Amino acid sequence: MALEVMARAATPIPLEVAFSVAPGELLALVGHSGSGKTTLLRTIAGLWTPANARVAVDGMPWLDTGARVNLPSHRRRVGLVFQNYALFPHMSAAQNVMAAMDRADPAEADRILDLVNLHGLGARKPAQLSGGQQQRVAVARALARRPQALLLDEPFSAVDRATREKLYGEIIALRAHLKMPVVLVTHDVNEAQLLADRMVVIEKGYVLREGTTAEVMADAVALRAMGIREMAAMLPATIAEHLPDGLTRLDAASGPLFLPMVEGAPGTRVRVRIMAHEVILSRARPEGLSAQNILAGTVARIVPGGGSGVMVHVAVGEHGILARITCRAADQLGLKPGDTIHAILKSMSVARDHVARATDRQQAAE
Amino acid sequence: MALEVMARAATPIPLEVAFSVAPGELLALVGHSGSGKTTLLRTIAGLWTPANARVAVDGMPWLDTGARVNLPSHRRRVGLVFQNYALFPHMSAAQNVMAAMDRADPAEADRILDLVNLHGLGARKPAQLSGGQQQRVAVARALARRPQALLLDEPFSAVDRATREKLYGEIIALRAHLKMPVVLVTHDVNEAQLLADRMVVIEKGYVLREGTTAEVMADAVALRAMGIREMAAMLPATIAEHLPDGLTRLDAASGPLFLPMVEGAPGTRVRVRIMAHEVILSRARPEGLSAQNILAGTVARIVPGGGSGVMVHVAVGEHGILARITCRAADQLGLKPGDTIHAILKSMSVARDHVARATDRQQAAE
Amino acid sequence: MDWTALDLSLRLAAWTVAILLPVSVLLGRFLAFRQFRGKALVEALVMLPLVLPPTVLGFYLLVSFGRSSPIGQAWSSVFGQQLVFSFEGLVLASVLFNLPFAVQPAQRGFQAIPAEVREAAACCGMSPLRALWKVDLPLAWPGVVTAMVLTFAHTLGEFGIVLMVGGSIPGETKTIAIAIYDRVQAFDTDSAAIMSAVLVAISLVTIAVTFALSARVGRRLS
Amino acid sequence: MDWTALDLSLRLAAWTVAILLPVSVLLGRFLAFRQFRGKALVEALVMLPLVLPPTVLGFYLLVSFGRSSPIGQAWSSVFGQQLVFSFEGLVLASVLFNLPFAVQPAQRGFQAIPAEVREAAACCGMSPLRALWKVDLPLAWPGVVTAMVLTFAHTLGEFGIVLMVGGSIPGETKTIAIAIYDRVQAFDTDSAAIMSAVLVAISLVTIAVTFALSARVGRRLS
Amino acid sequence: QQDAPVVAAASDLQFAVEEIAAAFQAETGMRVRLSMGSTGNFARQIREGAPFQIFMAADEQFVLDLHRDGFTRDEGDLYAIGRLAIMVPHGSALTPDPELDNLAEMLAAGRITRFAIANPDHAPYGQRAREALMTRGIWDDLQPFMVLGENVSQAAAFALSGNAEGGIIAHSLALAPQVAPQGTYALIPEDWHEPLRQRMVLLNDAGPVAEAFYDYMMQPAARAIMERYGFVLPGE
Ligand SMILES: Nc1ncnc2c1ncn2[C@@H]1O[C@H](COP(=O)(O)OP(=O)(O)OP(=O)(O)O)[C@@H](O)[C@H]1O
Ligand SMILES: Nc1ncnc2c1ncn2[C@@H]1O[C@H](COP(=O)(O)OP(=O)(O)OP(=O)(O)O)[C@@H](O)[C@H]1O
Ligand code: MOO
Ligand SMILES: [Mg+2]
Ligand SMILES: [Mg+2]
Repeated sequence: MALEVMARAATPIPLEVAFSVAPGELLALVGHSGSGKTTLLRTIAGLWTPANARVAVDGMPWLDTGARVNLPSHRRRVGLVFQNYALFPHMSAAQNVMAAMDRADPAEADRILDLVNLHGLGARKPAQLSGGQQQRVAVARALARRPQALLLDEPFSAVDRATREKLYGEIIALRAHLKMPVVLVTHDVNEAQLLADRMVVIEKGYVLREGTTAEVMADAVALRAMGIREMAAMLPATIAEHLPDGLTRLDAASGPLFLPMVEGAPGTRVRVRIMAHEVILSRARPEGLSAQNILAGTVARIVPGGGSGVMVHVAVGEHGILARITCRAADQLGLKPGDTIHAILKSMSVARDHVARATDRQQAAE
Repeated sequence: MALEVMARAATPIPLEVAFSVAPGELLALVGHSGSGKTTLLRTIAGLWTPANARVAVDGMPWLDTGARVNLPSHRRRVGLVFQNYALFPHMSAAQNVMAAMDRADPAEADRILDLVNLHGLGARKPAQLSGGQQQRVAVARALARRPQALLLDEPFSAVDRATREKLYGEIIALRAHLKMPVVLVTHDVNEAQLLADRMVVIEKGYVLREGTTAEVMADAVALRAMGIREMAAMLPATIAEHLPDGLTRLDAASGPLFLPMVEGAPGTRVRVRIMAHEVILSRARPEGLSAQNILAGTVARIVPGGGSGVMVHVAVGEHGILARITCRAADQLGLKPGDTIHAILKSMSVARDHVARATDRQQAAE
Repeated sequence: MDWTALDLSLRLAAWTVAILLPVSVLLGRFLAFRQFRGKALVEALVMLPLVLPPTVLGFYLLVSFGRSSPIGQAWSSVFGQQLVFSFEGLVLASVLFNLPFAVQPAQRGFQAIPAEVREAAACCGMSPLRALWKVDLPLAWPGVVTAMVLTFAHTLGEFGIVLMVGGSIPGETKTIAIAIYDRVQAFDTDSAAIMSAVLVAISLVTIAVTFALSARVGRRLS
Repeated sequence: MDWTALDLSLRLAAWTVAILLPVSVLLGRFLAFRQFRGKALVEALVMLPLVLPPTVLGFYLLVSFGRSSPIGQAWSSVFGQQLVFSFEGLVLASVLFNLPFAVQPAQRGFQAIPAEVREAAACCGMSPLRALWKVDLPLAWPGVVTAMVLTFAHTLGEFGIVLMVGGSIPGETKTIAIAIYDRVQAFDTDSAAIMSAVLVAISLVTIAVTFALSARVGRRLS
Repeated sequence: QQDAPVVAAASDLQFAVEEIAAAFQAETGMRVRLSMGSTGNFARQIREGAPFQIFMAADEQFVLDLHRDGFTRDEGDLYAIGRLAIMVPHGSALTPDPELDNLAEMLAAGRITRFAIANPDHAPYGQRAREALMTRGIWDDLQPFMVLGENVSQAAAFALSGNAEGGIIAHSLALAPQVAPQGTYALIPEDWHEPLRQRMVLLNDAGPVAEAFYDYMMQPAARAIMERYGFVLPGE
């Protein structure tokens, strides 16, 4: 069920995009407001047909302007969360969800509504729900379709953080389970980095950068285009044990990591998002600090960033950590590739929503 | 032009809220999805009348169910950004903006559209704009009203980060300039903390916590309610000089701070948001670290947080910094109130959107 | 009270509504959503009966459906009876005459549905027919009901065509509107008053029930 | 060709539309947006003329507007002329008769406006009148145009009332619909055909122009 | 009941023919259905195939034309000669007199606002009324105040509605029990207009019941009724 997308058009905006998403893979589509993200999702869903485009799922073309193939939307098995929800105003939340099922199943609808934290609100009409509640009904409806491709247009923008974190978990579980390609449009970099396997950055309709999340998030040009200062690396790890003082010990390739309570049984594989700007480097192994995680590694590369900082790629075991430090600090430490270095990371600087269960795909890739 | 709000009702949700916002003050209204934030804004705007409520601006009651005063919406001078924009579909962006003016002024409309980064899109109808562009038209329309109270319901949720940062600046400039009370509903804590003077946390219609931003953001219960792990302190400072290596030196009460390029002329007063989880504590002044900012202070309080961490309040000069460290680290360092301590802060860990120009009100309060 | 005439009028109105209901839904939706070459022409054609006074329509019908006309002859060779001066002829005329009253409000009803809601229906996998039934129809329902009520009332009151092509034959073409006219001419004011009152009562009840039922159907459809 | 009758019909239709346009807008909007006790009653009253066949209405008018009736006497003492057998009487009857045709589609048009858009208008400081002009009317415009076109056409074609209370007075109550009927009865088929053709042509042009103008007005209003 | 033949009768027969049909049913047990209207309209509809079996016209010319064009069985029979009457409602400013003197005076005095006749374009009673008024010399002056009924029965309704000073109608209507109490009338001289020679005819597909009713019209019982309604009968 891989999803392949190619679109080329002159209106409504000049568009020149191609990417593909493997089954079970989540691709984040990011870019400035007005860069064409929604237009692309609409193209995939069959709500918009660019002059020159091809959309195929599992090799089966849904749209091929060259071959004059153009399946109508209802024949494409997509779950689309509209940016402005587009709920059916005359149906209750549960009916909205059932509307997307091949056979209406109230129990299943309730289950999906529970999934998005809307327990007990199934009987309400959209007009009786808050903005965030409506948005979650839209997500539930898209899931209920059991789609071959899930298209999410800023699906959590109106949802509070606590609920959002829960939904991240559900999305991860679902795509691992259902093996469908997912395209996520978001302005939230943490969201993108945490959930996405790969990212496409578009700018005024053109692909500015495409690659794995790690690659893109380490690319200063792409980040600047996203208006982002913080880069981060994803470190794969395995839950080792839950300690009595509330910390969890993770085993990473580079050694143990102590983080505040990470949910999951020992043995569970996770990905930890380590923000480059939160990593402190030290030549000597520092003593007497409150920071619990000191990872020894070697300087792999030093990349000048925009402005006052440089990005230091530190090889830790077979993985990489990014450290964003000031030019001044790099000078003071006299860093050069090959140097032994210590990366200092606070336990508390890894927020709960920076740790996510890894999908099979991600495990395989690592 | 202070805004006073009191609302008590049983439907659509049990509501029991009272707060006031001074002229030029920005109050952030935060809480879970469905907690009643939009309902409150609608009450202020006159779109909803709870059983028992009072809304007054500058002592002039707009709504007083006891005294049977209830000005219709169009007689209340509010600028409201609707959660779902509610643009006039038959009007162009510029016409939408002009619709809120007492006298239509195309030049002024263009100016406001420029303000929200919509230069050149004035002639487009809403249907021809992307989601984020529509949202910015809604913001422009609310501003064009020259309101006595500005009510923003998640006004930046669909906007990318770069644009959002620009808009923060505009909002800050405007409210300093126009001296109107602003109520901002947001799920983005950084946004709230950066822009707000005070915060009200509501939970199922009740006020869970009210106070200055610093107070609320240091309150673990309130933060948990918001689904937030990261606490932060706001440190006031003044821009001292821009250094050739791209750093800016700020003078804080505790001494100099080196941050990546902060915009503003020397002498400009700013607030720096220092995330508690990013601060490392050390007994001895550490050497050979890449971190540029080492602030000496004394431990003021140690507050057990939820789970595996404690919050250390560090008095630095006359202000406070928060450091969230693991219990384990606190034990290892043997911290107790009165101890001398060094707070280590990376330059690069303060993102650009964590520094904001301070308003007069904030300066006065400090 | 001329029950035969009342019965005839109600049957005529019921048939007209029954025939025009699907027409208004399908044609109204088609015109509301589809763009195609010559759409303006189709719309103008649908509107055409609107600009015809009933006497004109009656006249044209008389001429073109009459015994000596090709249409009239074709009809009578197939159905063994003539079109003019028969109930079937009245139904046909009435359907033609009410076409714009049935299609216009329905079309507006469909047009008022936000494009995104219809797109959402397609993305939920609803075929056009299913979307019509589950989404378009419930949302356009007020417009469709308006269309049907206008048609019903308009048919009950229709007078010009019936007078011209009906021939006032009791039980076949003498509708209640004609009967009331007759009674007034016969100086039978009391009968006219009773008939008017009964008609008004029945029509009011019918429309009230229609609105109530339509509200229920609207709920059930959703 | 009976130009006097045509002119009369067009004047009658124009007056009816002119009077019902503001009524349909104000009443339609009122019924669409306001909730109040007895609203159902008002709606039923507005619908009432819809359930009256024109002959019934004509009969009631003959009885209640007649010279000896209180209304008729009041009218003639104020205006110095009688209501029955006069142009003013036809206009009055026509306005009454078309009330539901004018109000219903307009009301549906207003109802289709999303509540939030109207709330936004109020929050933009628009008084109800300004909101009507700048927001409600442009958005409800298709419904209002439908209302007016239905009314116009319905009036042009009106036959029953005119026949009952008109008296076929040239220039006052002999409308084109009546004139065509007269010609047909007088076996003057050619005249009837010419009149019908002219009427159809004029009405088509009128409606086409209305649609075109309304599109332009809709644009200008916005 | 759907099989009962339809009789299309001129509206001056409104009351007379109803009574005759009732008597016919009482005597023979057979029923006819009556359709009352204007002679012109019926003639038009017969040409388009209206399923009438008997046509009772107010003016024989319509019948003769139909016969010429092959729509009828034969020429039919003259069954009555109609008379015109001026009738005014109670309380009217007008007094009826045979020579229409009062009408002329009131007209000159400007006290006539409305005066009803049947439409002279196609209703025989309207045509004759016009002739009579022309003979009296007041047609042109009366023109602006004229209201026209679609048929003579409607003209009577207009005349007596209280909204007109009066009108010229059929004598048969003025005599009808439903009409007579509403006003007073006077017969207009026979020689002021062409005679209203009323002819009836069986149409091509007339059945036995229609034939029976046609015959019944010629019988004394029916003739007596006609006479009572002020018709002059042929051969008398
Ligand atoms: N008409 C209604 N009938 C019943 N409940 C309603 C109605 N309107 C709103 N509610 C409920 O009132 C609560 C408050 O809604 P409100 O829109 O104020 O929430 P909110 O805080 O703005 O949420 P969000 O962050 O999701 O926008 C919600 O739980 C909602 O379901
Ligand atoms: N009908 C139209 N006519 C002209 N331009 C249009 C039309 N529809 C969309 N656009 C433009 O196309 C561009 C891409 O729109 P799109 O909705 O895909 O942006 P987006 O990336 O989803 O933005 P956002 O993050 O704000 O939702 C925008 O600049 C928009 O203004
Ligand atoms: O044919 Mo009539 O009886 O003169 O109206
Ligand atoms: Mg978008
Ligand atoms: Mg809300």
